Amino acid sequence: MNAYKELTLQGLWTNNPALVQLLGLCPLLAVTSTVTNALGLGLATLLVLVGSNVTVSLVRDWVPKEIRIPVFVMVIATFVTVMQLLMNAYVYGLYQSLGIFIPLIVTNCAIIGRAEAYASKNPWQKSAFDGLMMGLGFTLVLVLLGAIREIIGNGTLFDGADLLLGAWASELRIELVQFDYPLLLAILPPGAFIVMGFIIAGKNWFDQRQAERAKTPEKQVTRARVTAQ
Amino acid sequence: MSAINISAIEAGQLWSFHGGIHPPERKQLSNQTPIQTLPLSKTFVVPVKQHSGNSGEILVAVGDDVRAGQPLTQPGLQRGLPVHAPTSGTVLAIDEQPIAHPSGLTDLTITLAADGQDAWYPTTPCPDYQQLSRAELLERIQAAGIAGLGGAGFPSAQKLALQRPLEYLIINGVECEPYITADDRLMREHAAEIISGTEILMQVSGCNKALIAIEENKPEAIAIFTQLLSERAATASRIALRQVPVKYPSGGEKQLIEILTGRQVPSRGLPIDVGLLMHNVGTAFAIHQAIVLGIPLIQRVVTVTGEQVDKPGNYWVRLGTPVADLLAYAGFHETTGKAAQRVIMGGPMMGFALANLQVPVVKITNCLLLPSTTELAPAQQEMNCIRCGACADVCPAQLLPQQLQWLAKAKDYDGLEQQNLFDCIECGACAYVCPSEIPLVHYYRKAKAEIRNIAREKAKAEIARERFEARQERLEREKQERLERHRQAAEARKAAQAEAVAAGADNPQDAVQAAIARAKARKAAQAAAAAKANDSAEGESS
Amino acid sequence: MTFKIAASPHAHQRRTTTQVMRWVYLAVIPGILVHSYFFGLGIFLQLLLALLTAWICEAAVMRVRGRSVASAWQDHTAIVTAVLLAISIPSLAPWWIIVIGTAFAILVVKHVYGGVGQNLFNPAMAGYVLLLVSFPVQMTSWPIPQQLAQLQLSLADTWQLISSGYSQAGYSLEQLRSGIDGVTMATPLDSLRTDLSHQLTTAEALQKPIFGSFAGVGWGYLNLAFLLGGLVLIYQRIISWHIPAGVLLGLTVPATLLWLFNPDQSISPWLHLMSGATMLGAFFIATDPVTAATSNKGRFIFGLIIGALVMVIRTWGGYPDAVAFAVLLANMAVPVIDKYSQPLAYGHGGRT
Amino acid sequence: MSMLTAIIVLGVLALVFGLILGFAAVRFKVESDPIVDQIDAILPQTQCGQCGYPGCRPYAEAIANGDAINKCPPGGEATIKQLAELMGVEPQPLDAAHGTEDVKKVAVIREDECIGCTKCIQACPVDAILGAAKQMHTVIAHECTGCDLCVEPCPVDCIDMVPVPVRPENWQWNLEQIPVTVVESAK
Amino acid sequence: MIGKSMRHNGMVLALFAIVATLLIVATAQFTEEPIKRQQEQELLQVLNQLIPPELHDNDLYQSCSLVDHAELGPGSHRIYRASLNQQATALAVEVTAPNGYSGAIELLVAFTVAGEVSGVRTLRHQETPGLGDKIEIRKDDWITSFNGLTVQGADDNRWAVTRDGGMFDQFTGATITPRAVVQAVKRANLLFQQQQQQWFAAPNNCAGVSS
Repeated sequence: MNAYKELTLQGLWTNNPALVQLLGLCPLLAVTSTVTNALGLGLATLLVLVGSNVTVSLVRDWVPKEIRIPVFVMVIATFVTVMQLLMNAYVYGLYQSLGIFIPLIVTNCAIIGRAEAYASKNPWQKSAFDGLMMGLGFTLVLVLLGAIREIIGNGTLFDGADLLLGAWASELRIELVQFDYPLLLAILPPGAFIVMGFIIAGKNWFDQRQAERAKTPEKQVTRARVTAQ
Repeated sequence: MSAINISAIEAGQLWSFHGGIHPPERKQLSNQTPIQTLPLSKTFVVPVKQHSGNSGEILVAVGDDVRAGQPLTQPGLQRGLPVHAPTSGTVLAIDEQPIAHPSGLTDLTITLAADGQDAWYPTTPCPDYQQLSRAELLERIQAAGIAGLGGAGFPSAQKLALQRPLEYLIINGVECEPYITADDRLMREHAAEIISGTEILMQVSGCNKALIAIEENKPEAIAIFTQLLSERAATASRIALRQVPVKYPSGGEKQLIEILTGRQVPSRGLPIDVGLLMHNVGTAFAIHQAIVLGIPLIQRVVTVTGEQVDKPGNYWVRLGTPVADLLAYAGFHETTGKAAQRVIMGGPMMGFALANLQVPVVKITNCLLLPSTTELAPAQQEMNCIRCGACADVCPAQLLPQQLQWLAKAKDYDGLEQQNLFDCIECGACAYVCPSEIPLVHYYRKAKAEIRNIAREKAKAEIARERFEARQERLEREKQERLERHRQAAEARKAAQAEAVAAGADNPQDAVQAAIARAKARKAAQAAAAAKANDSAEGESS
Repeated sequence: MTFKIAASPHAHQRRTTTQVMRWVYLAVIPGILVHSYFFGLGIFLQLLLALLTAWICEAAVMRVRGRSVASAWQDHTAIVTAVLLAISIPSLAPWWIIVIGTAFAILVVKHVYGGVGQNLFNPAMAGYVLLLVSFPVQMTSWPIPQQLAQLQLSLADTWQLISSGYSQAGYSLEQLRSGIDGVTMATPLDSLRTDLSHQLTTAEALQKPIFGSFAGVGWGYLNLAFLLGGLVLIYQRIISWHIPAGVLLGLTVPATLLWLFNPDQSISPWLHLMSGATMLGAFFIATDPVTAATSNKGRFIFGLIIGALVMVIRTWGGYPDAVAFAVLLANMAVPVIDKYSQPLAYGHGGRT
Repeated sequence: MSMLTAIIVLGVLALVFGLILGFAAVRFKVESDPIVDQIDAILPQTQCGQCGYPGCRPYAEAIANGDAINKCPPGGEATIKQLAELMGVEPQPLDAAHGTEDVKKVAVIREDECIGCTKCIQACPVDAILGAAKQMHTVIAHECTGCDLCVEPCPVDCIDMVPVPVRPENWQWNLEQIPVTVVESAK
Repeated sequence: MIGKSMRHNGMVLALFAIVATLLIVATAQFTEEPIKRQQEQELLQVLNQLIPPELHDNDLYQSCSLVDHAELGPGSHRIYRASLNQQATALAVEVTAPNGYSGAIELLVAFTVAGEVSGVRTLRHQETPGLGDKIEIRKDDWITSFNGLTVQGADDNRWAVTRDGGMFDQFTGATITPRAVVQAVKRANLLFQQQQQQWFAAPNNCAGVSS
């Protein structure tokens, strides 16, 4: 079970694909103008990630080293295309607002990164869990970024949630602040960069403080004798 | 080599170099009076190494009596430059003393107690030096302990020993650094000797053209040289005078070469790579003294200046004289108030502050500057670089000082080398103009020292690795050899046994087998006894 | 007596960063005066707000970073940022505009990167762009020149407007921006751009009263005033001529070509030079040493890029004036410019 | 129909690329991995064993196989930084369990106390100690890496580790460290 | 060696490609219908906002025709006719306003047979967020100010923004965007008044032409 705990920690925090590996920034920054969009893309990425990780892990023994990258890309591309078609068919509104960024999931380095770094070396259960946690980590950052940008730039939360979750979700919309003049920058792409920068800075600051607080573990290392006594 | 611009050089054309600054010259302070001779001190501290390169081997022992001009060291195995006794007296000590170095560290010195007689060691004058061979001349220059008196202190004979085609010998009388007038006074008072020294240098280097460069702010020196050269037609055809516009650092070797010839010395190259050789006027004078009069380098002109001295001027100072004695004679009065006094050896741009006044005057000491805080205000607090680029505008090496500064702070040594840190001549122009008062040169020096150290460490690590691997190999070999020996010994033993058995002796192998059988029997008996004892014990307890 | 150990050189030219910065903000004074003559007293209130915000932000950051507050104020760089931002925004903009802009410039653009000398982007212009992108309405509501306005504003009126949005008499900014003919006025560049997109020719567009006789009422003289200040800076060797020359050339040459080619649909080079923030940008903003290229050649290229970008954005872009965007874009190009304009060091083959 | 085309086209394309890759994999194979040599070149070669490996080369091999890069106290921060760059990982602080970065030192034998046991000679990884049984030993200072492996075996504790002296040649331009002489007023 | 490696890699890769393509093809087939329905519904939703259900009983989506008029902008434009009991009642037309602040604005404008505007919606635009994007119904109801109005001839001066002396508010700070929209709607209305007969009579020919 320890391995799963470690995977959770890795995906959500220490090796978070968005905050630490800085992978998949293009969709990350482009679609996070609202929580709804962020959540939509996050979930789509998560599904693709889990699917591709499991598939890659299952086929890893049959894929020769030389062609593993093309195979991984093909697996991911298939999942994304299927996902795109399904979204187009059943969550049309969200499909429209996420637009071009769904096909771009194919090029989200986080996914092929996990396939190569983890799934191709580990059994499918662990790979699935790794995909889940990495995807969750990615989604959480997306949602956080989306929330901050939406609040600053629009004064709302869950604006347009009905597009993702159906008509009932329009109830979710919260008008937090009524701005006369919202800070438009926040929902424009440069705002995404700036807010993302602050989130990363915050994480690093937190980690550093934790590291300072943590006592260095006492560890005994036996020094090797280089030479005969 | 560019023969194309020879005619332009001949025509007296001057070029210019990038950047440069015009700090207040303040030469009037010390160039008004003739050079005075400093009275002999009671003790002299002669550092064994006063030049760049290796030190020589010490020839004297504590208690020895020496005379003025007597060599205290000889080149020896390390091909060092000799130093000579500045006056007659007794060797008091040979030990580590603070030396004139920015670090304030100590180095090996020979301390002399002067006897006041100033008796001279026999000299070998040679007025008709034309008869001497090149090798002999070089030998004499070396033996006289002459190192470049302009500042770097590179042994002159070594510089002259390089044999390459030469177009010009340049005699550097620019003395561009503010305050310093040692060369100025020397040129005014000893022009003939300098010209004589120049001729010797031309003979040694096999160069038949020389340029004497003097900055335009020394009209008296220029007048004297013009006159002397015009009086001697034979000389004038070979030696030309060039007046150099006032700009700091036009006296820098590379900068002066660009001014006079329009050529640039290749990076990490030498002037000789572009057919040029440069010596300072002081060196020319010293060579004249050494060859014609046979006097080794035991004294030099030192400018003592600044508002904190009563008698600013130039002094003939014996090498090894403690700075304190010179300052006392020149009337140094300390600053009052809290502000700390700076005693600068060298000029305001490139000199270094002394931590201790007991350090001796050495071959490269051209100036002692004692500024008041009003004339040279101490550095203010360093502020952040605002990338204004003023430093790049004045850098005579056309480097990007601010870039170097960022890299030096970031300890990016590869980046520093890419930005040609080692082309920096440490002239200080960048730090002079820096509005944020960043001690730029200091950063470069630190970085340079660090890079050199890293290179040294790297070389050392490489040697250590080789030694380690050699040792591993040796151990492995020894192990193999040992095994081999054991094997051979065992075989020999076997053979011997076989022989013995064959000869009818007991087979030792049988004896061993018998011993083992005995031991086994004993063990079995013991085990049986123990089992019995156990049984009985159990019986009792139940 | 003790000896002071210091690194060479021991001599120093006495021109400090503080003095450099002081020259910069002294040289904008003519511009500020002309500005107040045409657009009223609002500029002084904006300056005041900007300076206060800048000082408070600097002090706060320095306290947080555990550095001396005095040292941050001492170098006067924050003053320059505040002044440049204050004269860039419409002078009757609400108070929170300048406060947000200055705070962003100081806190995020300057100090997040590490403070003086470390920032990648020109703080004043980054602040300006933040404001322009976020509050386009306020940032494009330039007051009309007083000479064309129906109502003249007292200082008290101005203060009321900036602090609450209404003058003492209860007029809103929008109402006050109506000209003599009752039509709200845009800046000359904005007006021209609108009209051009409206299928008017340049000549027709220039008939509007805002243009007056000289490159737009107020704006022409404002640019002349900044030009004057800029020339003083060059004369004082605070800035080198390379960047302003680059900007003006980079703007004028393509603008002239376009104008010769298509005079009816383009802005004349003269109007380009004498309107908007051209001179302010060329002499005061682009020349910010921290964010400009380093070598003289690099500076000239940097200027050319800004000038050309200004022209391109003004002609085809989404915003009528473009100096801020052009400067920020060129800031991003600085490392590349520096890399390729690095002078050949002595002894590296320049002369042999 | 179009679907069949898609399947065929993609299948054939994949087949062709697979063939190319299969060819390239054999044809352009890179043989040895010189990474160990590169790592070894960065390590300070003190051969001190503080990393837990018998010598720098074994540690270099361990790093190449994924061991942590922060186990070398003599190299200190600079070495970690270089290793991080070479290995493409984040630099980490020195693992204190292996020791701390210290000034460069050199071993010196107090010669009058030396009994000539040769134990230190056997311990020295770079053969920097000269001597023979029952004869006095001495350290070749400029070959000594300062690893202090010789200190412990010495039965009479006559080996000192002294910091490498600062000479004007290797001085680091730290003006703050210069002791300033206070001169009493001459008057 | 090479032959074996090539054969193996080629086969595996091809196998994967075929399986992947099969999967995609299957999904595409499966989702084809729903996707079409979604797109239809999307447009219908807008159309129904513009043409109230009580005004029509026909399938607006099917009753579509392509027309070419310079006034509507370059290229073909779709018109959707509404009828109640076979009686033409209203019509929606796609209009391009080419002179927005940042490029063209795509509008859908509906008119009743009486010639008055029954509604306008923005389909696509790139106007400045926070400024020009108030033409979206989601952001502002400015777009509804057209409802019920009619252009009285080409020189109807009321059809302009207030800045130009017309009756439509420009929203603060931006004039170009509303001006472009007002002009486009005006042009469309004039064209509708003139083309009404032909447009209602035009055949349904949108099918197969993707938008």
